[in-house]
Amino acid sequence: MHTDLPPTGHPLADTVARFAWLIPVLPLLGFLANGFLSLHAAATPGPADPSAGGNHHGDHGGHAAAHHDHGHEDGHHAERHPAAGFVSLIGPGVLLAAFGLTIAVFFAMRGAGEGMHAPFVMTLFQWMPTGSLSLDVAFQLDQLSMVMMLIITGIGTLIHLFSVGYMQDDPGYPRFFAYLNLFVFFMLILVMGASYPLMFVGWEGVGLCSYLLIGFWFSEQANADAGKKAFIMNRIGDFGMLVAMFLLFANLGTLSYEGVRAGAAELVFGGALVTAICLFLFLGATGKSAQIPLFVWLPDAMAGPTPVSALIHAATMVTAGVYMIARSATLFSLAPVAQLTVAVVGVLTAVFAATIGLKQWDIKKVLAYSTVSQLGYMFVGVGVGAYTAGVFHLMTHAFFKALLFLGSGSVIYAMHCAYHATHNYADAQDMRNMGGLKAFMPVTATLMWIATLAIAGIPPLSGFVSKDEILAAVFARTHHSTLAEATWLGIPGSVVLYGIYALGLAAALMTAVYMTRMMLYTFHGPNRTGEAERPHLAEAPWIMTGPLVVLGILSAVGGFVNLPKLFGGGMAEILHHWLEPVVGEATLQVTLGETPHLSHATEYALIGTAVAIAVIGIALAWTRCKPAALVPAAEAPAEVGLEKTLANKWYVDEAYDRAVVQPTLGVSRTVLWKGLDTGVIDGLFVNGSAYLMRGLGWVGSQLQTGRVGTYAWVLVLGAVAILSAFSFR
Amino acid sequence: MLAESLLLSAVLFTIGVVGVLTRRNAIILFMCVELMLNAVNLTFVALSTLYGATGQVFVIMVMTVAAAEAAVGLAIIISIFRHRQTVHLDDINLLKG
Amino acid sequence: MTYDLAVPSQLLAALLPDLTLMGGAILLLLAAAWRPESDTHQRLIGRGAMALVVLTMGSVIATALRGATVTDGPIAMDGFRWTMDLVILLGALGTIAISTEQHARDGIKHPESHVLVLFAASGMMILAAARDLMVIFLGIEIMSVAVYVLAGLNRRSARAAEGALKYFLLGAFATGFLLYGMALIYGATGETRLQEIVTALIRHSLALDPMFLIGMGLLLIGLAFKVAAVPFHMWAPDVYDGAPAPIAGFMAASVKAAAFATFLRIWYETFYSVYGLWANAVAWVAIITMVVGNVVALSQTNIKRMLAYSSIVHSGYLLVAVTAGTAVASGAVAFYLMAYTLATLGAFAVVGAMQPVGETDAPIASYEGLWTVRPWLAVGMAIYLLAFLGFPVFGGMGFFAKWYLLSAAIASPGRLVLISVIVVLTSVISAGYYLSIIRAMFMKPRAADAPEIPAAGPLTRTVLVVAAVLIVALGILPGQITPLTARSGFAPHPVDPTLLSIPAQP
Amino acid sequence: MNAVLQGTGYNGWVLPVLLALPLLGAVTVAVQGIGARGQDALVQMQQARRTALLFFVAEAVLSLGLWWSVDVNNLAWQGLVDLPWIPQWGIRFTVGLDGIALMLVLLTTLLMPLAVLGSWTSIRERTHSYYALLLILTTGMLGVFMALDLVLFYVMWEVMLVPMYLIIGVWGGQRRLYASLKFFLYTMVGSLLMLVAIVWLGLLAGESTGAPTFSYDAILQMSRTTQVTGAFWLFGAFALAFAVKVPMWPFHTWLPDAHVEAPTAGSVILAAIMLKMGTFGFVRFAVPLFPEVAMHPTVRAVILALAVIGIVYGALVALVQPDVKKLVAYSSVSHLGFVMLGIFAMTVEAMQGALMVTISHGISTGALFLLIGMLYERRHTRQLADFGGIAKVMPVFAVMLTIVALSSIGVPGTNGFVSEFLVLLGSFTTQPVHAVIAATSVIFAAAYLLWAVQRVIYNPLTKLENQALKGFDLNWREIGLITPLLIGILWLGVYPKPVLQKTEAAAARLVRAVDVAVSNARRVGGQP
Repeated sequence: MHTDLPPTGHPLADTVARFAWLIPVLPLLGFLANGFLSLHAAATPGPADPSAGGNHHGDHGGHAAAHHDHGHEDGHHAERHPAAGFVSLIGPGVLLAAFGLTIAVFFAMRGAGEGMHAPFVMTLFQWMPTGSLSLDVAFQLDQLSMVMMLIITGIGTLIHLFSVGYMQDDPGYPRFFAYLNLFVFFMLILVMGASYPLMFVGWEGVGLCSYLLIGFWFSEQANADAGKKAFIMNRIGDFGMLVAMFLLFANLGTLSYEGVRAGAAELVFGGALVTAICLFLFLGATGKSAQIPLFVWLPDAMAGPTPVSALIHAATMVTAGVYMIARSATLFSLAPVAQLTVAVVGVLTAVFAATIGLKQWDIKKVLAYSTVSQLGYMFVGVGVGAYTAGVFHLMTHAFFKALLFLGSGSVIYAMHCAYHATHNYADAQDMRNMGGLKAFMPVTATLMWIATLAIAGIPPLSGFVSKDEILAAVFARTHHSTLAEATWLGIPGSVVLYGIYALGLAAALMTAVYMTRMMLYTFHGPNRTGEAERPHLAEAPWIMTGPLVVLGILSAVGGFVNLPKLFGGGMAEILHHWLEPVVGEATLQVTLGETPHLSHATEYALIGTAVAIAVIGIALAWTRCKPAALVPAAEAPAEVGLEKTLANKWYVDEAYDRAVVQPTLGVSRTVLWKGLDTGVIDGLFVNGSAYLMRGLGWVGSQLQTGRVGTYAWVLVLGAVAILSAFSFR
Repeated sequence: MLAESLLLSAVLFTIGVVGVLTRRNAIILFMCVELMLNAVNLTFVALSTLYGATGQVFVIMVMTVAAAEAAVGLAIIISIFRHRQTVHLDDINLLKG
Repeated sequence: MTYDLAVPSQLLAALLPDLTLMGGAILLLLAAAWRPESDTHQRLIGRGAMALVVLTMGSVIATALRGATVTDGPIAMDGFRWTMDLVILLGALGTIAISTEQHARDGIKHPESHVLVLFAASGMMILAAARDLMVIFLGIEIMSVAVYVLAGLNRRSARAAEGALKYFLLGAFATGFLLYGMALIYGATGETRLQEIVTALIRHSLALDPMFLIGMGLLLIGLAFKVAAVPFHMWAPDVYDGAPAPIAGFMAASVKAAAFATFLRIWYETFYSVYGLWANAVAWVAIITMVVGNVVALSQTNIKRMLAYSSIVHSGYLLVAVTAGTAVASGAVAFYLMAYTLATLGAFAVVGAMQPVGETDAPIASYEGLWTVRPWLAVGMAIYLLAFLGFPVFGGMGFFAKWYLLSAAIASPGRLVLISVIVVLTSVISAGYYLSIIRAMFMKPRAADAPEIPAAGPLTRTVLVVAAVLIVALGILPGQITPLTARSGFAPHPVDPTLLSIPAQP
Repeated sequence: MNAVLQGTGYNGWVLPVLLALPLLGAVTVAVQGIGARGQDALVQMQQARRTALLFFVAEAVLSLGLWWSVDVNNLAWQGLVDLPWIPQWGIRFTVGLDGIALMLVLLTTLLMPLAVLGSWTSIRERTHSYYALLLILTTGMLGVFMALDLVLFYVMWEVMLVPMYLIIGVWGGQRRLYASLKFFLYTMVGSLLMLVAIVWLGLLAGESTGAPTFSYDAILQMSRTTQVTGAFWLFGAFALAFAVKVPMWPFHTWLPDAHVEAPTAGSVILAAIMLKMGTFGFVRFAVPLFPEVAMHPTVRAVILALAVIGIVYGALVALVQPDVKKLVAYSSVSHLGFVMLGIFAMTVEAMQGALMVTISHGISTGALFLLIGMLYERRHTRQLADFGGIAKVMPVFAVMLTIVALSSIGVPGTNGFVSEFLVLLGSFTTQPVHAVIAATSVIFAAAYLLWAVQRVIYNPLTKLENQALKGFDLNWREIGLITPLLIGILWLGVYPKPVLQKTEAAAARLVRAVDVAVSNARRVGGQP
């Protein structure tokens, strides 16, 4: 294996790309600095003898449990963190630097042009060299990772800036930025790593940061629970990733992307092996990207601070699964059954999550289910082999969903400030407590409307373009593709694809409905916040609205990156061409070697349908949702029937709890621990044999009666035994 | 003649053993042991018809030893009688377990 | 040189160490009777007895170094005899050393007690040497009669008297069996000398003669009684319990050593030629002894009784060596008895030191928290117990004793693997009770109302230290004495294939 | 570095000195203890711990040279010292290292000073005895890893038992009497049978020459060239002894009790080092000496099944433990299952992974126990229900606990990941089903540890006792003793190559030898 940094001969070798390893290292340095500041300020090393102090009680601490307003329980009692200024520089600073470097690398790569047909792999050092395994810490720069890096560092920078305002009074300010920096580091590792294990490092690393950030306000049990749940759900997926890696290594003997890509040629098309690999990979994706059946953690993850929701649980981390499938396009294209599985799960998730989104009252929960739903879309895209479309939707979604989350953060911030001013403990995230906010925060309202229309699919906003491309791809695949020819659970592939298309439209309809509903309840109608609080409602400071504006622009025009040929002319399919070297071959394999082609009429029809669905959805919501009729959360009546089921998320959490969690705990506790461990092994065998011995000993000592007669009898019996042994042979 | 003598001594020995097993008085028990020893002596003496004097030497030795043993034994029995006012063996069971 | 035992002067020379001890003991007995009983006199005689034992040891070593051998006859002169003599004398020396001080504390003022120990020791030495049934009988009786008296030494104690009575009655009873066995063997073969017996066996093909077989069985019973093998062990706990601690130690150590010496002698020189006849029986006795001894020991609350069962167990282990029946095995027995004697002396010295004045009861509970008040006693006791357990380094020689034994068993022609496994598995049970004492000493707090433990006297302390140091030192460097034990091993009479073939092992 | 060391003949004397130094320390501490009797307990404590630490640090420094001086690629034993011990019985004092033993020796010597620092203030009674026992224990553990004579090995193996028995029984918790006895007896059952096996092997090895020999090399040679009589039973005896120590399910129940009741240093040593002696035993003795038995399909299947059961079972039972030490104990059962899986998968990758687990489990679980001990000193409880919100008052502690827990969970970037990944990856090629089942433990591990971490440091800070911990965060000593472990966790996670290279040659050699033996056996057609 090469240990020198840049491989010579590659067009990127002598460019700024040599320093690409700095891109993840910068956030890592930020993490170290912020982490140190966080600990340094918080730590007060104890006395030399710790046990001396354990027993006396100080007079502090009595107030800790008294508050339970959401999240910032201590936030307003504490002064700003002493290191806050410094942290505000470092935290976003390193991201900005990384973003700058990424752009430089991007231009270098663009400059390389056609020469960039092979990825630029730079090996930093050997990681686990043993036996036949040769695993390096190596980064891979290619078009796909470039896109992801731009999204991560770009949107990451914006969200970091937003956080400077949003988190300013939090006592854990440096800790927050430390985690955020660390997250970016791992996310970059995830997309830059040149092998599956290194991707897995990032994969689990972002999960870890997600865990830490969800539980950022760990003093509330619910938050800590949510973090843990996210981690464990992700681990279930990671199990799939691991198995997929084992399968790859056992059969191809390598784990690097390039090795797998080369080795994939030996795999049998549609064979059990490649299907298994892909399905296990996809299991990993369902965990990270919150798909059925592992989606339940994402809504709970909203317990974290809102910028976290925006960055991790909308724009970047949760899309890692999509990235992974795009990255493994070579493999997936060999396994149509697995692809169909991906697409079916994706579309089911999209619909299912959308139904739940219809009835949520928590503004962030609406967005969370929306995210799950949109991720489903992306999986439909990559599932049907339209890798570019999936990645494209990933990108536009990153724009508008980040905007929506940050906007909601801005709303929550305003609500929270208002409630805090009056010491009201009402829920700052419940839409029933909002209403009419556009009067108080017009910038936020406007920007969020842009994002809403984008996600609903109103042309020419970014969401429309990307979503349409996915649906068009599904439709195109129904004929003349490996997918259409495959059968999935006995159903012909083309039928499945039609079904996916129909469900995709249904999801789109519901998306338009619940997003409009959310906007109406939040920004329109009368204000329900409360008389005393109303004067305190105001727009957030510029450091928060600034990033919103940028994202608003991106949400609006992001679609131009990959306009369909129909409209784009010379500007069409830029992303498609850009990603061609990475996924082009795999896409072609799905479409049987031909560029998919739909007639213009069909394309117009599809676009028309999609737009009509979006408009109907918005109109439906507009007519059915009456903000004026809402009452604040505290006075709201309980839901009944289907509404209740939806509001309670189809009781999936409860079902998992009853079907999996409680049985596992119960069996572990009563059967394995108390029963088998304490009862059988320890009780019966270990202690049992000890008691048996003791009991026998007691019996033996009872024979020792103390009477000579007994002794003589025993002696003679022994004598008789021995003599008979000697006599009767 | 030899066979009969040996048989007799075996019977005597057995009687001694049975006596030890059934009697509970320390003195009588000890007498039964002596009976056993004497049964053995009888064996030795009877065998000397076959093998010569060795057996008789043995008998002398046994008798000497038995006398010493008797002296010690009786002293011990007296000692226990002093403590317990009895030589009934079923009553002498301080030590057990 | 070779002594001709038919020549009286040479016979005396061959018996020099034994005669030294006996003669000296008679003189000491006279000296003991010379003055009225008193503590000083008792101590004085004790010193004298110790000096005599040392002298005898010297004479044993001197005779051994001369490398003399004997013609076939009633006594042997070989490494095994000398080693066993030293083991026996070591036990006697330690016993006398401890008991001079213990007796002073318990108010036992009989100076003749030490002389009795000497007489017993001389009987034992005869046993180590004897190769003639008559001499063996004599040795056993000299030893036993003295020990009967010693068991009841504490005349003010009803328990002691009871122990002595039981020992005496059962001992005499078992002697009857032993003697009858000798008579029958004599009857079958017409010989009392061990070598002659085997010659006669082979010459007349007497192996399956019922008289011989029953005689052998009776002999086994008598010896099994002396070594306290199950089911002939019942006397041991009661007698140890009643006897003063040093005497109990003497019984556990030296009596057992002597009994095994003669056991081994008889079996090796005679009965090994008919190995298949008795191997199963002895093996089963060994197994039953190991199992029963260990299991019953678990339920003991009195440390002396526990140690009694422990000594029963060790008989079981040693019987494994008898079953193995090789030169290695007899060396192993010598080594084992050496380690065992040291540990037993030490353990009973501690028991004596711990025993409240005038009481013979020694509950394990009274050892609780010993470490906090008498740390050296506790550490010493731990070493002795771990030696019993056969634990390496901390139990020193105990481990290599067991090691030696296992090697002998496994290397024996019969490959006694199964029985070796039983040895180690029952050892695990024994850990249960040995550790319970260590636990009491180290891990439990000393009760507030626990009686004060008087400081041990200088002699007791010496015994404790010497025993512990020897156990540990020879446990770390056993190579220092393995040449000795290897030389003291003697090969059994070869199995005579004409007599019978070796049947399968249990 | 190596040149400097060789200049002093380092390799020629270092191993015996490493064994002797702790003993010397034990004697020194004991003598000091006798001298200090009757003095104030505090004075005694300070004196004893200072002396002990001095010896442990000296030992650690001395042993560091091995990193450079041991040539792991050399087929010969490194640092070999071979002296006669008991010539009549063919027992020799032979010590030497290969790459595997090297890492375990270093783990021991480097961890022991930390264990001492971990009991710095918590052991207040009979301190001299405590430290003397710790020192003796160290000799025993090092001896096990170094011994190349089977009897020496056995002696060292047993020697550790008594100090540990006393450490648990004297300085332990509420149920220390029960736990210590259980620990002792459990271990003894296995090891005594091994003793019988060792005797047998030695005699067999000596049959050709007439004198028994217990030299590892000679016995290995014999096992390669001849059909060992009773190999199945011999393997069984060795395997049982090691399985108890590992501990493999279902021989594990001593571990939770021993862990819970032992004082902090005891738990650390138990988990970090003593359990590894079991797996080391498999790698050094049970498998290489009886390859065709170990690799016999049935035997192998049983052991693999037990390993996998242990992995899953340990994790599931850990999930429901209310006592945090017990939780970690069951997690050890789970982790050690990985080692067994790795060993019996018999691929270089898995073997290397198994060796990595032994090291990284030592570091991570050692650190966990140290941290739990620190918390215990402050709160005098180990019940998870009694904690909550500690991160608020002890942020440094919280950070360290989190990192250590993550390493134990096996998050990439930590040692835990590298080791488990290698085990699973390597096992998958030969034992796919086992590997997949074992891989589920990544889920359970996250569940039980994160849940525990949550209940300790997160959640609301409601209990007054916990609130009172404010101002009692870790002190510099405690930070200082955890930090090296944290460095180890990250180092092995990010750049395990140096360690992997140390063990590579030995692992590969073992796998190759076993393969050869198995194929030979198959060719001969003689399945045991």
